[in-house]
Amino acid sequence: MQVNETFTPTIVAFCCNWCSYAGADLSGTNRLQYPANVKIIRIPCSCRLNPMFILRAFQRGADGVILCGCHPGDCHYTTGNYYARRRMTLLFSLLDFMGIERERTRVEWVSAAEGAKFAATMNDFTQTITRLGPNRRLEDLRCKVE
Amino acid sequence: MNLTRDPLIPMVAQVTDIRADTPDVKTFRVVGLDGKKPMEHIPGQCAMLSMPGVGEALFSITSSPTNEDYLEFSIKKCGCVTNWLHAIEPGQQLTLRGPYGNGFPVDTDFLGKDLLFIAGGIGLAPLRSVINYVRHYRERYGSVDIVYGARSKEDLVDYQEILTQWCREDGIHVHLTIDNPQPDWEGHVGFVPNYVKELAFDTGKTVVMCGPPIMIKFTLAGLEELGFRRDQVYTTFELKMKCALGKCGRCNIGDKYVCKDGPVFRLDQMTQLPDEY
Amino acid sequence: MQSRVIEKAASLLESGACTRVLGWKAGAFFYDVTPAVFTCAQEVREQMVFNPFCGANLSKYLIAESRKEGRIAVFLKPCDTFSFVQLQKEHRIARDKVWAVGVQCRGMCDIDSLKELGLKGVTAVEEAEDDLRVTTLYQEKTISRKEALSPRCHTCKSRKLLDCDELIGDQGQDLPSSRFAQVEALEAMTPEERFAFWRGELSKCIRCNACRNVCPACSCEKCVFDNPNSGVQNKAAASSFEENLFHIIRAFHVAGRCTDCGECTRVCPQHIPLHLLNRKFIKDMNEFYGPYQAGGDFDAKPPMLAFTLDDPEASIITNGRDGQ
Amino acid sequence: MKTWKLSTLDALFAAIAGKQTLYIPADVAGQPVFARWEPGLAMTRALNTGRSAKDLFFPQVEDLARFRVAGKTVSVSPAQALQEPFVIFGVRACDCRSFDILDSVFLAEPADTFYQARREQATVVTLACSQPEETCFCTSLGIDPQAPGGDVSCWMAEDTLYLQANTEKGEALLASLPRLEDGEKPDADSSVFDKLPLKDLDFSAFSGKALMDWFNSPVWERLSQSCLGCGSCTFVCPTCQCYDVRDFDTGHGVQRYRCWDSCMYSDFTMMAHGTNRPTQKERFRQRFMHKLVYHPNNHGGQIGCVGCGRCLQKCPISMNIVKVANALKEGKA
Repeated sequence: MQVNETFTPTIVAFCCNWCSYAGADLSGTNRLQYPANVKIIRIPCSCRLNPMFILRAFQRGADGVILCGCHPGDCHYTTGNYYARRRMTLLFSLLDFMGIERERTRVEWVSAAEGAKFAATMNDFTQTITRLGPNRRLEDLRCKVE
Repeated sequence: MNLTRDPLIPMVAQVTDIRADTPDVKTFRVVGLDGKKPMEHIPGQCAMLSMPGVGEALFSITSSPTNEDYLEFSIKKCGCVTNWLHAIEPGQQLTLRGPYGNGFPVDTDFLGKDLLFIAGGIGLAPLRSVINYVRHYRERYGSVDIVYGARSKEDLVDYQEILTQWCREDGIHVHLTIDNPQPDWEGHVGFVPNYVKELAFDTGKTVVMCGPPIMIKFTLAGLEELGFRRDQVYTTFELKMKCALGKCGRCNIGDKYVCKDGPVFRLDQMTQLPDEY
Repeated sequence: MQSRVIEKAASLLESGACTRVLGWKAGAFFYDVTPAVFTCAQEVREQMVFNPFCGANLSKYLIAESRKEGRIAVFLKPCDTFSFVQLQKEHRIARDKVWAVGVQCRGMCDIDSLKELGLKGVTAVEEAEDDLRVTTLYQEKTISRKEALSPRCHTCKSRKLLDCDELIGDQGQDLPSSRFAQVEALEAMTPEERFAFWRGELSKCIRCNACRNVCPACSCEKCVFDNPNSGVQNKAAASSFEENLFHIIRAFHVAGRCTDCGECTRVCPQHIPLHLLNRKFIKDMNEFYGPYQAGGDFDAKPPMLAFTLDDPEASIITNGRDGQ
Repeated sequence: MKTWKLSTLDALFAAIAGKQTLYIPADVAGQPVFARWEPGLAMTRALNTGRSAKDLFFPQVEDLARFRVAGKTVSVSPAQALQEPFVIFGVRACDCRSFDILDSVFLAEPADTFYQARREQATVVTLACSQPEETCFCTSLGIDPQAPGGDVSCWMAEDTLYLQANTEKGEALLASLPRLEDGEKPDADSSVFDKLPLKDLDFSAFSGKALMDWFNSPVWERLSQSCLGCGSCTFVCPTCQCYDVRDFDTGHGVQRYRCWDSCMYSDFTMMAHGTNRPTQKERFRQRFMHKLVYHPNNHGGQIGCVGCGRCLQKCPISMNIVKVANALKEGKA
């Protein structure tokens, strides 16, 4: 596997409005460090995440995509994250089946109180993606800046 | 080897003025980047306007070729590109290519004829080019009648120009109508096809018609009732186009391409073509 | 079988039990049969066929046909009946407007299988018990029916005829099937090999949309890929990404609803094994959430419309690799 | 006429590819397709490619221009037309005829410069057929599969490849190749072509009758009823030339490209107010009317079909131009 010292990955984090988005805020107010190249997109619930969003993120230059939602049982809308869990499990399995690195996608449950977990998750995910190198298998060459 | 610019590649042009004609029609004044009129055209011809990333669409050139300074396009807000156009401000650049199509036979068949223009709603846009051309070369043509209808007084495109110029000229008879009565409207109320029948025009006139397909169908029936022949009636069509060069293959009515063989057709040509428009 | 199907069709029309019959119409060759609606018995007797090449799944036509006046009779093979049930579960077919005649099946043949055998210029095929007598421009040859089967029929999951109003042949039963073998073989590869495999296959795609349009599960009135406002409307496979996107989303949108009828692969003009994507979803759902057969019955809840509190997390995905 | 040993066909390809890009029909991922020749790539055993040879002149996707939009300003940079010469080997007579049909559309004023550049850069080497498929009916469109045309015609017989230059471009290609020997090809056996089941199709009727009679034929309803509305027939067809022009926002500019489009698609003629071909019947009719009536009307009677048989092989529901033409002539489906 190619290890590139100068490679800074672009990470897209889809965060549920009711938990991990607030968790990201909390990690900020607590001055916890997480990489600046994590781009957070707020969604109303983890089950709002259309699989197309994930693929589009890769197309537009993401090297890793992570979904953060409420812990099972804690969904603001009662059951949204249970559906999201099934969908993402299947989607990620298919991506893996098509040879797209399994580690490039991740689901993590982060509550509004878990600022530290949010920062740690992002640090860890960024490290993983840095190790993996740039996204080549789901890129769109047209979107590369020449 | 041929290295000329492909006809699909547009030039950049600039919108210098935007006039709100009706609640959903604006007229855009377009010049080239050099500030001059970007192309010469025949009344009835069209051009492709586009905003990269939004889309490209075909519009009638509304201004008369006798206008030497700019092109004008009267555009109704109804789809992707037109929504974008209605949101822009003067100074905006866009792309332009053309002119396309055959145009009206203003320098051949129309010469010396009494002309009857019939328009509905935004259908006035392509006719305005002809009307102003005819007004400019007034001596070349006979009498001019204009029947123009819209849903309401506010929907009459170019209402000011009609009132202040067209209505005041000798030999031009303007007949306006709106669909429903309105407190500040003293003119005729009713649909265009019926109004045309009421006016009982002399059957020697050459008819130039544009409007929604349903208006064209009923007006044509009315004209035939009055004794007009189909070969006296000209109209202009518009269908979905991508190339405007007769190659992308979608704007055909039977074996005729609207972009290349049209958009102006004499209605007797249409009797041998399918009703797919 | 053919004579029984034709007689049934003709008698349904003659008795007035149905106003139309959905079946197959003969073409220039034995194998080029077209799905067609017949309205009179004479037409049925003259033009209708039912032969081993009538592979097309007719269920999807019922969405439109069952909305019309009068009742339509339809001939369904076992795997077609799964789609028939699934579409009813999705409230896409008006059941009372349909008279379903189940036709038992021994597996359907495919002209491409004949070509695989090296038979060129096939002009006629004659069915004789378990053999096919094939006449080509160059030779005459007898092959076994099994050799001519469509690849999907080699791994048939079930010969059960579901929800039919009457049967031609027996009811049939589920079969032991090795249909996941190919998926497992791919899972056993390295990610690099899998990527190379799919890139090779999907790069052949010409975005003709045949896989989508034939799919009984793809029954949206307007597909997301046809929506100019979706941002993904792409008529051509403009980049490798677009190819991947289309096929991932196509398979994902039918996950839990795909009955594994295999039409997508049958119709692909580029011979891309598209069913493997759908089948991977089926296999995963079976493993993660318990066995489920789309269209297998009217009661079971589709896995993508359900959940349990202790569903596995995405970390369950191993695809053949031992505990990552 | 020149000859080359078939056992060393690879060396012929290498000699051509040494000077310019060479495309041959080869199996790629199990599908016969015109592929760029590289050492080791062998010709397919299939009679014809799944996708037609039009790909090389009118590719499925092609960039037209790039735009930059900044504030209220727009700038355009047109894409470059192809400037490298190339050779396409192994084109069958049907596909070779399809170039004439495409020419009549793309080279008509104003010419499509992207297409024109490719046509000018290409040397077409055709290959005569000896073993047709049952779906072949080029002979009923006046094409001789054993005299395929192009810049160079080739025949394979026994262990020898015979080459005959037909144009200056063809002469130049042959002159650039080493070790070509002189020879005369033996007379080919054409008896198999007489056995073709579709050889007697007659397309002459379509130019003899008024357009509206065909258009209003009662058969369209029935023929189109099982059409899935996919684009297989149009995309594998060597003469289908409809295209769409679309913009793709790359995030750092806008790429305008053209791609194949299909008249079978519901959005082909969709405008803001709706479409003038609302059901599959109208779209289906448009495709076949175009091939059989509109195109011949506009291009001196030239039928828009070359009898390659691809739509017969690829249509998911086996509806094709042969069935349509027969049904139209009989007046019943």
